[in-house]
Amino acid sequence: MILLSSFLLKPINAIFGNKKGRGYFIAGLVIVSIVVLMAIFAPFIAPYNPTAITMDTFSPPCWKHIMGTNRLGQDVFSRIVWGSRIILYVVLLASSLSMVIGIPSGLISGYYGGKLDRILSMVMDSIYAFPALILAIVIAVVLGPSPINAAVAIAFVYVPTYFRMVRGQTLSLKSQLFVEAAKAIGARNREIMFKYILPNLIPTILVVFSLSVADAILTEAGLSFLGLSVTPPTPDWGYDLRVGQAFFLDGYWWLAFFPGLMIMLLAMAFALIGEALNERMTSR
Amino acid sequence: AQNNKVQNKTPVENLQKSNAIVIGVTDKVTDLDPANAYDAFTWEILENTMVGLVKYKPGTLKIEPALAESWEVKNNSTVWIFHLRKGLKFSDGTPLTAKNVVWSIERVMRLKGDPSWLVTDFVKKVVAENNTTVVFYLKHPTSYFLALLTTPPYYPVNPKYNPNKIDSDQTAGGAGPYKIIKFIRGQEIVLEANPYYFGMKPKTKKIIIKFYRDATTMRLALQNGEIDVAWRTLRPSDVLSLEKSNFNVVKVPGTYIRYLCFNVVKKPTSNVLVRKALAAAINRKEIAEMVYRGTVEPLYSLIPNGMWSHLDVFKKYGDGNVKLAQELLEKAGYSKNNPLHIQLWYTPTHYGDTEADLAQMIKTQWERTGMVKVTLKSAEWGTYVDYARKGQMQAYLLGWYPDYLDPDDYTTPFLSSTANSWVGTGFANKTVDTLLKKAQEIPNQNERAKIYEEVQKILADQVPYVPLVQGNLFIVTKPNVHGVVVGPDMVMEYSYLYKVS
Amino acid sequence: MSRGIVQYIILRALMIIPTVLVLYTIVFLFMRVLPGNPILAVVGTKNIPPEQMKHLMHIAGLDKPLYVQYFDYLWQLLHGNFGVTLAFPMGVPVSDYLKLRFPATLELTIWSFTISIIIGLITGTIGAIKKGTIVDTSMRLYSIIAYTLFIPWFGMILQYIFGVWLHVLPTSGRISPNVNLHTITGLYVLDSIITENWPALVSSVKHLILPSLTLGIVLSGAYTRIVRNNMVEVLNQDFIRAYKARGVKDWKITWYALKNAFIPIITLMGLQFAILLGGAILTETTFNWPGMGTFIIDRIEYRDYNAIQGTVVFFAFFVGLISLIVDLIYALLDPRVKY
Amino acid sequence: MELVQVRNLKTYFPVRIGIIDALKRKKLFVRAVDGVSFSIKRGEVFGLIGESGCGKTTLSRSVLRLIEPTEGEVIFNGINILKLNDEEMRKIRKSMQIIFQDPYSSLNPKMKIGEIIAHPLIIHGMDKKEAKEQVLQMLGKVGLTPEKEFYERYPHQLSGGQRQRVAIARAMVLNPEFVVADEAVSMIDVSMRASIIELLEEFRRMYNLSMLFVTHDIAIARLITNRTAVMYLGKIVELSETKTLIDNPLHPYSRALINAAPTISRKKDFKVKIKGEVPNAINPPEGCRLSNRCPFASEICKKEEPELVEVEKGHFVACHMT
Amino acid sequence: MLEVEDLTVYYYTSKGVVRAVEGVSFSISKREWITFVGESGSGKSTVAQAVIRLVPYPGKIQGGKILFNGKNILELNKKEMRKLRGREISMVFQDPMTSLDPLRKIGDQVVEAMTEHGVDEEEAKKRAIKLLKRVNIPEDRIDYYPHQLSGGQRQRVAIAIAAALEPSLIIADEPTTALDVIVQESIMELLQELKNSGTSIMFVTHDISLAFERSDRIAVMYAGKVCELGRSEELVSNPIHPYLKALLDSVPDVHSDKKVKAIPGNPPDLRNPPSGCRFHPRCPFASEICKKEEPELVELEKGHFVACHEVV
Ligand SMILES: Nc1ncnc2c1ncn2[C@@H]1O[C@H](COP(=O)(O)OP(=O)(O)OP(=O)(O)O)[C@@H](O)[C@H]1O
Ligand SMILES: Nc1ncnc2c1ncn2[C@@H]1O[C@H](COP(=O)(O)OP(=O)(O)OP(=O)(O)O)[C@@H](O)[C@H]1O
Ligand SMILES: [Mg+2]
Ligand SMILES: [Mg+2]
Repeated sequence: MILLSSFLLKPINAIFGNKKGRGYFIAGLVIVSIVVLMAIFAPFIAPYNPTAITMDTFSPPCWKHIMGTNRLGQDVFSRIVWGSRIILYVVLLASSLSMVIGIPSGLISGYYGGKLDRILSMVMDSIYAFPALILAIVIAVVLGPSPINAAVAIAFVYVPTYFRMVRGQTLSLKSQLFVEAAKAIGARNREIMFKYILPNLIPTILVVFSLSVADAILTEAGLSFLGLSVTPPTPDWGYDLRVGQAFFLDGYWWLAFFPGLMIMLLAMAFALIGEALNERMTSR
Repeated sequence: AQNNKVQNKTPVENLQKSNAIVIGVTDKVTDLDPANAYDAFTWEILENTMVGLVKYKPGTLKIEPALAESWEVKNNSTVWIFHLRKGLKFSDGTPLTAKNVVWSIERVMRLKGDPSWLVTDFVKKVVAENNTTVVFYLKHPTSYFLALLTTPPYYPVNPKYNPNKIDSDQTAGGAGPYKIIKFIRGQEIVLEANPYYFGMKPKTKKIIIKFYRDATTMRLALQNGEIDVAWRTLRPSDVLSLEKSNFNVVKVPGTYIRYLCFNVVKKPTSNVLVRKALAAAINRKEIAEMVYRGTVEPLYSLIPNGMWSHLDVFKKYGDGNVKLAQELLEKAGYSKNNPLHIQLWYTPTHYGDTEADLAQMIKTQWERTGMVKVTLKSAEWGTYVDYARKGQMQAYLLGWYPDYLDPDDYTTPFLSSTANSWVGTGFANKTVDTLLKKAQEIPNQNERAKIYEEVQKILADQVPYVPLVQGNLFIVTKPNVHGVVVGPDMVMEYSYLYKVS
Repeated sequence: MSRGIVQYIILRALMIIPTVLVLYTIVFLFMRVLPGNPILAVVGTKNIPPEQMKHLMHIAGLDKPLYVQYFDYLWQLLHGNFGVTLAFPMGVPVSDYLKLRFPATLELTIWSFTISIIIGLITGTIGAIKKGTIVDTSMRLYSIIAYTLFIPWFGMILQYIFGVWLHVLPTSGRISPNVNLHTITGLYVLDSIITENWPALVSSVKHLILPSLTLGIVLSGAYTRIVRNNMVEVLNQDFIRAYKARGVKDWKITWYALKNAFIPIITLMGLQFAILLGGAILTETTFNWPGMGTFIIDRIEYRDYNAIQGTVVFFAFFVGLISLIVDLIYALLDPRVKY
Repeated sequence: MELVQVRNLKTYFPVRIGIIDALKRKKLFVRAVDGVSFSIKRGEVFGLIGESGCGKTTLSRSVLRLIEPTEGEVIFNGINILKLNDEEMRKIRKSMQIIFQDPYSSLNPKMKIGEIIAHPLIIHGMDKKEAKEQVLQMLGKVGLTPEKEFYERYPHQLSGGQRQRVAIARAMVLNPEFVVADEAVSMIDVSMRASIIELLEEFRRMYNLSMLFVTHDIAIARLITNRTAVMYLGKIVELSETKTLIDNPLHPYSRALINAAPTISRKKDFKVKIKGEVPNAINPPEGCRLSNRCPFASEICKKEEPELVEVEKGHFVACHMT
Repeated sequence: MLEVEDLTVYYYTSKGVVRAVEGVSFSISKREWITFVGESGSGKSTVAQAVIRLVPYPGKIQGGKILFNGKNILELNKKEMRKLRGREISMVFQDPMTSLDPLRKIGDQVVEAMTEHGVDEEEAKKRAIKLLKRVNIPEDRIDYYPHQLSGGQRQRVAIAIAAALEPSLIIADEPTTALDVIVQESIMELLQELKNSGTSIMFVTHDISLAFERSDRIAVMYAGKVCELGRSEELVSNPIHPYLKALLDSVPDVHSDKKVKAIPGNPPDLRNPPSGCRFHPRCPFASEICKKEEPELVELEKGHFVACHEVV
């Protein structure tokens, strides 16, 4: 961890110096790294098989099971550790998908304008204005519960976020003098888009990415809370929270508490990173 | 003790409360028209607000007169003649005659709603001889026709019901012990005693039924004092913990069964050895214990415990008999290195939250043989049923609520090759077909019992289905609520409920 | 001028149509591509003869080619008709459900919205005024934490604290079943005030507290953030310093700054409202609130095409309407807007 | 020998209107440039002065076809560039360049200085190594030394004056024949302006460049331009040798403009008062566009638009009163 | 009337302390127009803002005295300061586009400037109309919003507000930089009128020609310090400080054919200003002492102050 942090601090200092937002960034990064490491090294970290049904049910947190066990005698901590894989997988896949679609279409739409732009904007705005969770639920239900389908459903509702951001920025960058300068030296449209406009979008894309990942985590959790993301026994935070919620009132608080806490922490971590990047960008 | 706080709020609230009992349910009232209603809880509402020619004696399987005082059977059980009581009235005071009975039944036949087959499959014609006599002419001899008559499609409905259309929100009801005075979909239904009811006056004048989305909120509501009775369906764990904390828990054996289906046409479950092995690997006791927390009973046949002709035919495979399962799988050509790959399907919401746990449990049990690799799959109800009908699933979980209480309803729909297409196992067996047909026609119960026993043995040999558990019903009430009566048809009779203050 | 406004409203309202069309099309396409249908959900595991299945499919209109179904429904929509339910029960106008469920959602969202705006304005303004101090930092942390709270989890904790532990607030439903309320608008609080039914008022307000607090707090995070950032920006502007240079009182300056900062927030409010509706689904499930969210989830289980399409279209209309209202408020508040 | 000839050039911008007007298909235009003709000789610096919003920038961009003009001709080296297709236009851009007013937004913040200057060369077919060599030379010429160090820097690491030098280097590296400088010094700090002007002057001399020099500061126009045109609301109102124009302005607007310019060299004695401010270019006044502000305006001014006529040799004025 | 002694203002930025103004002293008497000139970043605005105690975050008035009619402004409490602002000293900002509240009618803003200082509503309204007339804004514009006015008109409204209570001092920080010359001319004239009617003007600009035209005295600032101060004709005809000389050489003039010469080098970074005389790295006459010792502002002739080792 010390090694890792010294390795990470260099670039952070390069970006943030001793500016504000650095603390947010580091806090966010630490949580995200922990969860990512958890996901990568799940087999080594998790003390038990997360799906094994045992007779040791409803054990409260203790040394043997630091987060207790659930109704089927599965170790909650092990499920949390393995569950990080699913949520990261779904959310990152979804965000990448929506970026892959949203960014180029926003760029082209904003740069060329015209009819295509108007139609695309209308479709994207319609989806954007609609409650994302509802749409994601409808899509996820129809496609059936699986991580990939959940990712598709989430990706679908986040495409407009990227599209709108990229389109808006493209429009404003398009009117910047350096783009006109590029035209004046005879650069082609493709060159202007990818050499002059896109690099300038990257900081904003990063911010939107972190914030929308934070959001997508909650959407994913919402889907899996409604049982639309994975099929058991695959460990999954949202689903475990939902099942655990039923036992909350019996005093088995650890079943739902820990998954919910993890969802919040992970979403918060990305939000912190996004906030820090945003602050860094706006305070020039 | 906590409840008192809420109860003793204002005198007005208290007064209202003693005259009314609030029941919480997680089911829905789908359709108040008996021509279309076809689910257990809606039938409960219909059976409390309407009544047929005959009914079950409360809490038993015995059929007793209701609107009809007496009846005769003729022509090898194909002609049934019923004599109505005099001076019958609907709950709004409209007189009820044989004509109303015929009109209602013909309406069901005409409208072709979901449960209409309960009439159309059996009744050729129904006639009102005079104001008090109704005659049924059946298509074929039906020994269990009285059981059919207890179901809502045979109930006379108020003439206010739309004659040509399904009338889902019609609250005019029939001639049962209660009438509906308020119905808000998804929120509540309020019943009030019917002053014109011919039978016993209800003990509590007003029944309010509140609908909950899930068991947890319903349970919270009970603990919070918002409802007096938590009825269908609390989670097993909720029942256990409520029992510990001062609530009354009433347990009633149910006639509701859960079972596993195999596709007998498609590989690998087309191999009977595989089916037998998987059946042997299942440990019902463990399921009842771990998944249902002891609130259900293991079931070893499709015909439920306690019904005549029931045989524990699946006991021969044992419970969690890993050894036998391994032997059978080896015989079928599988081994540890060449395991059987199988997909087990379930539907996540239709059978409640425990369904996923049930699937996980079965997966674990099968994999204990070391020779099976199970992939769990799930689909929402609408899709699940489609997959089932098309025979697209290998192994899948279903449940059965009886339409009428007769062994026939637990065998024919599953095993008769002409009647079981809905379930999608592809099971067809000539011997079974003839046996079932015969059992429908002969009136003698002992003779019929023998036939059903034979059928159950074939079932256990062929294993197209593996019966898992039989449900119990739990009603949790506040300590001051009494008079919970639930029949074997799993319908609660609200008129016996009462509260002491 | 006034004629201008009327024309603007009409034209702006017409712009809702494409939005509705887009969403209807998306949902229609997604729902039909995969197996399963509402009739099967109804029939379920019941032993129903094939002819009757066909008959039911015919009644539901599901035996027609897809494009016919698509345009049929569109045609119905044009007549203000959302179709009838196809499952449990069949044939009830979807609009009946909407009439019943929508006020519940509306009531929940209005309260949550109010709560979130109030919290957001207060925390955001405090943060901006105390920019750079520990107070500001804690407001910003509040904003992030609130924003990332997972509704069912947060709701559950509130339920536990106030419902089970302190036992002071009901944890589910809209009103106590023992209270009779004559509904007029479907908004219980409003109805009980109109009918002067005080027990109903107490009961409905009590039922509202936990769900709307849950949703309101979660959504306030976004407002805190944007109010703070806008306020910081506005407070940095020349005209604020100009006010100071004129000796205008501090509280007045804060008020003027807030007014200016509020303008971009209005736009956010429109979008926030959509998020609010999304959050309402989870809130409704957690608190057994009989609104649109729980309705659509119930209907999805049966794949009740018409009900789902109807709900989505209705939501799209509603969201469009909200954004229209937001635009109008914007135009009214900001003298710079031309229409 | 004329390098650039502009004939009756018009550039209109559609006005963004409310959706109501848009649906009524009511179309409004800003007539930013409304029929302008002039020509620039080889090696000449042609000045363009006028108040904010009078269309200077629009005109200069239209001449380079960075904005598509609505009407008119721009003849460069005998070719009407408004008729060229995309590819031909791209080629001809090599010989016509522009330097913008704002040194902060005219450089891509994500490119190194070296890349910024090299890109035009690479676009026009030079290989990277050769380009780098040229760029280093160019950096030296514009005074950004040490060259190697500046090559690797990013724009935000430079001061405004240095950035403008980069912009000049980018424009000059292609060896253009014609350069447009749009307020090239107005955002530079007072003490730095002189050096930038010197630099431009040097390039002009070395390469016999033609230049269109846009400014609102008459003092600067005097410093660098040979001839100057005064623009008002999209039209040229006066055009002449710069010195003649300043010493003997004929148009009332030019007079007001020149008189308003602050000066140290003499105390102002009289003022030609021009009331009010520039009206918007969507509905310019009828007749002479200055008629509503001009103290000398008579009836005819409100009706007829004056033509640009040569009153002395090389001195053109558009005014009924002179 | 106003005496500033040894004013020092620092900005505490995250990248270091910017010593924006250090040891600046000057005075303004009644009916006087004093202009501060200097290149960008020399601290002109900071001085101006300090006088009305509106140095923006993260700036802090580090030391010195600002005596207004004998009272030290820096020692006033919030309420007293508020009363002073607008009534005794008021300010006009650089950008007319942003210095008026876009959401309120200009009339209301003018009226408010008066009612906040105790003038009753009716009276204030009457005076507002007069004021607007005086700055050449037609009466009917009183209900306009700022965006409906042109830049020059807005700046005039800002001046009207500043002049509303007839303060003794109006600070105008580059009020014309964003405007065209013709409009600039009219604004300058307006300020001149105000001066003629008894108000002192503290004017800030970077345009030495503009400074020369109307001011009584000019203070030339370089890197946070005043390097030369005196009557305007005197300064232009007889500049003494090398910086002022260079500055005058570097600006072109409409009516002369003089060649311009750039000042070599770059303005210093005020986080880390040069030692000794801050101009020495760019000064052609700099000697050893200039690198070490800071020159004092001394009165060379009557009313002509210079801070330079070489000339003293
Ligand atoms: N892209 C555009 N769309 C619409 N109108 C425009 C556009 N560009 C400029 N205009 C308008 O055209 C007119 C002339 O603008 P232009 O920028 O050419 O003036 P300018 O003389 O360069 O002014 P400045 O001195 O402020 O740079 C102005 O009224 C301006 O508002
Ligand atoms: N808010 C601030 N934060 C940090 N540094 C500042 C701030 N305002 C001004 N400075 C710094 O203080 C110094 C003096 O600035 P000031 O604005 O007084 O200069 P100026 O002479 O008015 O310049 P200009 O002509 O550009 O307006 C500059 O170096 C500037 O960078
Ligand atoms: Mg311009
Ligand atoms: Mg300044």
